[in-house]
Amino acid sequence: MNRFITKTIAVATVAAIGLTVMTGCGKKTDANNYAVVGITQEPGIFDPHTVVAAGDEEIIFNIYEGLYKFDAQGKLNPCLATDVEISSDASVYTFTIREGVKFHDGSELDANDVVYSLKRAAGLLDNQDGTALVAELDPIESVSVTSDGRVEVKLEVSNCELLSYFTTGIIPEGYDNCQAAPVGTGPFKFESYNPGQSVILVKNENYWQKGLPYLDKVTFKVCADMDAGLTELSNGSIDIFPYLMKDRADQLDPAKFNVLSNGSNMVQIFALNNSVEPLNDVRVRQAMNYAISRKDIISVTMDGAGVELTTAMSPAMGSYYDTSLDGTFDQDIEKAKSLLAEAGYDNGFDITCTVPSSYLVHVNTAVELASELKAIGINMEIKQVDWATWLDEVYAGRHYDTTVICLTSTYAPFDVVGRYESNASGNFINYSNAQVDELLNKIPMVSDESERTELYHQVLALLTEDACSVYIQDPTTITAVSTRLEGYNVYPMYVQDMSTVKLVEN
Amino acid sequence: MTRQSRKLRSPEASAFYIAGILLLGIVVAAFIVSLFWTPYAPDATDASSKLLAPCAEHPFGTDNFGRDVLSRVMAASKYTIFISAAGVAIALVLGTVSGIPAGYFGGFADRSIMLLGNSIMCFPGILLALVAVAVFGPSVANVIWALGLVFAPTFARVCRVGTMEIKELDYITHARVMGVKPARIMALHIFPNLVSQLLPATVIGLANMTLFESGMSYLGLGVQPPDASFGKMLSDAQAYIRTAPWLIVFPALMLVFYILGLYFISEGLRVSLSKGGK
Amino acid sequence: MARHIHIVKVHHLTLSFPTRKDPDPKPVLDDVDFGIRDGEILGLIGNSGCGKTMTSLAIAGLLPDNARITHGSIKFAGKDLLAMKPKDRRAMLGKDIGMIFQEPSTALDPLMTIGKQLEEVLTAHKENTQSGEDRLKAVTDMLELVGFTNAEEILGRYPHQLSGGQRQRVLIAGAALLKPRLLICDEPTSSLDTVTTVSILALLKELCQKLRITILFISHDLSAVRGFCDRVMVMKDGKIIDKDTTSDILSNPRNAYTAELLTNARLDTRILGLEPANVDYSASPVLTARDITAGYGRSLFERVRKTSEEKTDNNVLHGVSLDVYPNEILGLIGGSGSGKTTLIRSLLGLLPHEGAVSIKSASVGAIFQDPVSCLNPAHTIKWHMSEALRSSPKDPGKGFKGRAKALKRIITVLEECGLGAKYLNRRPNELSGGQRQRIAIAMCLIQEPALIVADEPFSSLDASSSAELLKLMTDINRERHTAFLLITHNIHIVRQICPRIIVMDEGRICEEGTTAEVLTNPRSECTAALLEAERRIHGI
Amino acid sequence: MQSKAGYLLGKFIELVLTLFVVSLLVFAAFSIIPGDAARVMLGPDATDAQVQLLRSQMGLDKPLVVRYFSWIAGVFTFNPGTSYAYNMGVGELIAQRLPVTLGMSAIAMIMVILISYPLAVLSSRKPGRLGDQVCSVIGHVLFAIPPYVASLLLILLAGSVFKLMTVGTYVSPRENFISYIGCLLLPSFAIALPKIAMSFKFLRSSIIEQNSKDYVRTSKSHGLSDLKILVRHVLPNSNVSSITIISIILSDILGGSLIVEQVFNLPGLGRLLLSAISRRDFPLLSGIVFYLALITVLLYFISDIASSLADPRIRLK
Repeated sequence: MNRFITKTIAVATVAAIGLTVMTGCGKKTDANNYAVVGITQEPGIFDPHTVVAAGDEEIIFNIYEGLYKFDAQGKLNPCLATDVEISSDASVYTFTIREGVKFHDGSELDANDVVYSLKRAAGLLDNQDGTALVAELDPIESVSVTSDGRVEVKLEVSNCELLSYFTTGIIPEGYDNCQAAPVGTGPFKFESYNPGQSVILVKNENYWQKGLPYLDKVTFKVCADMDAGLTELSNGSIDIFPYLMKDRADQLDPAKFNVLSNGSNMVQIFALNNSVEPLNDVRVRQAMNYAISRKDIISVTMDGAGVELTTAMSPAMGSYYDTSLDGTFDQDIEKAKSLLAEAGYDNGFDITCTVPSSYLVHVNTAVELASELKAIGINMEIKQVDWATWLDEVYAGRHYDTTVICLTSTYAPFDVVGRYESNASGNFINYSNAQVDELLNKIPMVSDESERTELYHQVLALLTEDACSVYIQDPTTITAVSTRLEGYNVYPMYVQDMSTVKLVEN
Repeated sequence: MTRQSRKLRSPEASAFYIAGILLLGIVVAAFIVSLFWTPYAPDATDASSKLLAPCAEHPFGTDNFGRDVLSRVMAASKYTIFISAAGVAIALVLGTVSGIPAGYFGGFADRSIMLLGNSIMCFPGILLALVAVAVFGPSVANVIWALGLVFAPTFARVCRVGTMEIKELDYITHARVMGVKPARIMALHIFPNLVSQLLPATVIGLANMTLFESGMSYLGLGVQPPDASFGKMLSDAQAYIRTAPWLIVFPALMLVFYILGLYFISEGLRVSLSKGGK
Repeated sequence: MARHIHIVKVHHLTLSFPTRKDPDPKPVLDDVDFGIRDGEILGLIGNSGCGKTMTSLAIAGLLPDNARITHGSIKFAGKDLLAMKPKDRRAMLGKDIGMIFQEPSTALDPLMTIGKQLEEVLTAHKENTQSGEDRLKAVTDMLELVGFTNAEEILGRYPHQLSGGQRQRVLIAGAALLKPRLLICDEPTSSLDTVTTVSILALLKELCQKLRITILFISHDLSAVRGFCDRVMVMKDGKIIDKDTTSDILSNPRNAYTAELLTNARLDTRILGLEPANVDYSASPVLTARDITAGYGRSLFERVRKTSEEKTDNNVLHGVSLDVYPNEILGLIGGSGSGKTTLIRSLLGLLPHEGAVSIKSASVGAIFQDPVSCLNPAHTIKWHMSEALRSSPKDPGKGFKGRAKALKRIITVLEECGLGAKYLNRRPNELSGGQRQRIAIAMCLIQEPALIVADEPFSSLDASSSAELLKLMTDINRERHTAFLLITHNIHIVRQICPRIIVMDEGRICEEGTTAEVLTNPRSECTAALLEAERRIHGI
Repeated sequence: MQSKAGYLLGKFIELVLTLFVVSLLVFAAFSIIPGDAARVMLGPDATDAQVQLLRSQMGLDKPLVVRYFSWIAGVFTFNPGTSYAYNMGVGELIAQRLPVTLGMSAIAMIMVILISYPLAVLSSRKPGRLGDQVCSVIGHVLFAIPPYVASLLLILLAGSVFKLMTVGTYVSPRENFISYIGCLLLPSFAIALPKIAMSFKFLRSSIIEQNSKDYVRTSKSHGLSDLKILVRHVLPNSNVSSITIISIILSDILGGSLIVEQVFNLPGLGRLLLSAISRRDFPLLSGIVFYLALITVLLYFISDIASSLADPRIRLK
């Protein structure tokens, strides 16, 4: 289902959007041991296997846990599993299940719960039609409990990269009411959801990690947009507000707020449809890469809070990221012009940029791009569409010239580059390079870490060489946290981990 | 003609006319000049000079893209004037074409047309236009159509009521006795006499349509960026309301000038038509 | 001459409306000086704008805010009104001075019942400490006095539920309720029809005698004061130019203006000697109507309701049959609401009706009552004439030749109607009422109809324009042999130019015959009533 | 009395007919929309089978007429479907937001009446005086300021001059009624401003017009004092003609609140509407649109009834 989009393009709400959501108000408990988190996306889905928008995961990260779990550094740690054994051809994963973990409803976690959850996510339950709810887990052929109480997952094809998808939430066996009454093993229990206003979570007293969490109650309060959130911050009605723009964060009183920033592991891309004239000409694409100033775009759209990108991966991916590609496309108008001339477009051309209207940053980026592209004679008209139309026309239909969007991913590097395979469903830019295809087919088979890293570097280099699109930035996530709280970790992904947050002692 | 022009010159009316034309003149002048020249290209961004307060180079300051606000205000007047004029034209045509026959023939046709018109008017404020644009997608053309449709019943009402009054007058009875065809009676005998009622309605329609259009643009469902419109400029500026108030002040002033100018002129028309009329 | 006590003495009153621009304008009332004797009915006559209403408002203390009395004084029963406080003057109204006005249809608060509005007259005056019951009785008595037989029922009614005559009676009741010494009547009958006018005047006279009320009666119509007022003053441009007993003024006007007012009231003297064509009653009629039954539905275009029950409810006409012969000027008279207008609308095909109408002519012309709305203000005279020509079968066609021919015919017809080519490019608002009616006739003539229907064409015209229009009609009748169906309430006109008349009442023809016969020897009550009202008003 | 019953019946039939046409308009608008609602919900990667399943769950496979009637039935039982985006009953969602929008409209209307009525009465006493003219000019200027611009200016003023930071917070009436009213005051005032001007202008000219009516002269001739004439005759008559304009103003205020909520960041119907628009949440969108129209239709109906009660002439019609 839609999880694929969730994980891969999931909506980068780097910044705030006027239209999507609304504000609300939460109730405060008498005790001080609570935190209110401002969110700008309306949460809608609480089923861990059917979450659609990244905004949903932001909250359920605190409710559900998977066999493995990412930490704030992007490291994958065992969670409900204590370890995993992967067969040499990477076709069988065998997990040892942690003992002494209790669900929010009080029942004990056992292997059957894990089997049920994984089958449900992979669409293997009897009442399912075989379509995976979590598309990335589609390769699972069977899930079973071994004689020694471990859980064995067999895959249809070998895949070394699948472990990071076992972060999907585990729910009690046979439980199917996650939407209305989420039950997981996470540090917080679901209390209530007031659409358009708030989601309230309370402390899971039986959490398996002793001492965690610190807070009794966490309220996720929906704010209309960044400015609304900012106002609420100043009023003290929310304590934590992520996704701030730098200029807004600068307005905050440093005595009341700590401002944390971090790369977001997102890739803002000025996507060029490689099968449309004249964008099918590599020289045109290169020219466009040279024509723009990433620095100016970041300055205008993010007030400077972003990392320039020239390739498909965020530096947050650590060693997988290829630093040698930095600076490949520094602005060079003359070069851009000559490339265009070479391609036969001395006088430029007209193209359309279809952007989702609800994402102000993307719209602003398109505006800035259009202005900069004028310098080399390219007239770019901006067509704003709503999100559904964007998904329909641009992402699925691929009827577009160019677009601006953020690509997000988990820490699995394959998530990032997998879409550039010629037939990948996420390859909405219609990129096709036989060499890249070959490399991408090879990667999951390679179990050696450094060898895989090298292959990833090769893929990134090819993508940059082909100038398959214009990569712009990894926007910085800026989060304001009230000085009455500490221990908040900024994740370079779309989650709010509240388990480590506690009151400042004084 | 002399009588007509004398009629339009009561002192109260001329005060309204002068004020109206002055205010409207500012916006129209900005519009005309913008067709040939703006200080900067209205869409040209300049990251190095963003959010500048009004100064010699940028008399109205610059916005968060470093775009010149004066140039954008000038360019925005173009959309405001164009959309309101085109929308009113559509509403006027739809309104007259439905309102005059409704008033003239009465009966079932009248009741059906008015039922439809009343139903459209039952959607409060800009709701219907918002929904129409939401359904068909935001674009200048859709905004014009939606607003034209929403305003048509107002004009239809004016036409219908006017026609019902006029059709009882002897000259229409006379025309009917002479055997003039209904279509010709409506077009040549009735319509010219509705002009004096339609004129203020048209001017006020322009103003109201601008209110609606700017509201829709403010909500992001009107003129689309990077094109400038007053509503969109104001909604973008809201984020900088404390740090860069000039982003709000100048578009707001121009918008109010335009609407107020139109109101004054319609008020002048109303005063002179009601005084000099019968 | 016996010495009369003056209840009101207006002494050299001068009144003007100064503005910032013109601080010393021409006075609206210029040295007006007269007295009203106790118990008399004094007429004040003049054209509109002559200052007669201002005079009455000055006495009542209801002058507009911007009016200034620059000179003179007004005394009421010896008290100097101008020296009194406005509040005290207001308190005098209703108690000492009563007033009634021209337009009874709007003179009552539409939201309040008659009873409450009349009761207010009593409660407004503090010294009046009657109980609620007494007040009710006083109001009921007064309503009975002004001629309501169902006074108690009237109390609960709203103004819109009464007819014009009834409302005027209610207003008179209100004005007379506290038995004031002076009653000012400002054109109380000019919006009423003749029969009602007669009854209202009779009522006023009765009140004057029964309650000993003095009446100041204001009118523009000199003939209305005949037989009603004891004395008459004639006013022109803010000055009183003539003042004497009624009979003296009427029989012996002492200046040209009074004489003119007098002749204006007497159309009959101007139209003697008009000669309509002779009629051949054996020829087949140019218009035949049989059993016309019609009424108003919700709109003119809707069919008449078919159910027999509703027919009686809505129908205004009941089985009317008539013939108009070639060459004839057929008169159609009747009181208001008798169905005259409905009949001609049916004949002209403007109203759905039952019954047969056959017209032996390619087209029928029509002219209507109101000279203001008879022409389209948006177009020139030339356009009007071309439009008429274009709609007739006689249209010479398009093209240069056709147009030139058309223009020539238009000019010919206009000249025939006493207007020339110079009127071609004028617009209706540049013409007088009489000229407009002529254009309306010209538009008919250019279509060369065998019959022109004329619906009260004179009622809004002054005497001289009426006379000219009548002459034009008879000329057309004589020279073109066009038949006319003339609807009018003016019996003199009928007498002069119609060989035959039809009298209508309550949607039926109640009498039909040669004019001489019908008017000298009426057989039906309605004809007799019409003649009687006419006689009392005009003294014929 | 019979004719009055007939009048009410006629008005009621008109109400039903109008509602029918309104519902048709709303339903049609959301039925002819390009794109498949089920696919929009499921996203581009859904299989045809999934889409088909959801379509039949949502009843989209039924004929239009059947869907219309089931929608209408839902609308009148306050359960017009389930929101795609919130997975909640549309009726429930709207009910949650109603206090903001209705509260704001009510406060704005009260402001309109409290401010414009006395001003109009005072101003019309001596038309043309300086005070009257100043009021009129200010009225014209206020009339020309769109509510959302007024909101921005008020925020600017409140923030920079009065150092108030109430903008953007909302307190629900159940929590603290006083604060609830407090947080709606500024936005209500922004909506009310142009309407105060409109209502002032109308009332003033209506009173002046009534003052020139013949019945006022009659009352004067009956010896009534000016105050009594104003209270007993002029105001009741001008109120009757104001009923319609007040219902129009109320409907405008309702429409205006949709935008102003956005500016002031209040969780009312306007925000819900915009969120529904941006998410193409058609069940929610059609619900909001229809209920807002319903409120307006009922307002007009009530104003018709009120005028018929206040004005005896209408009963005859």
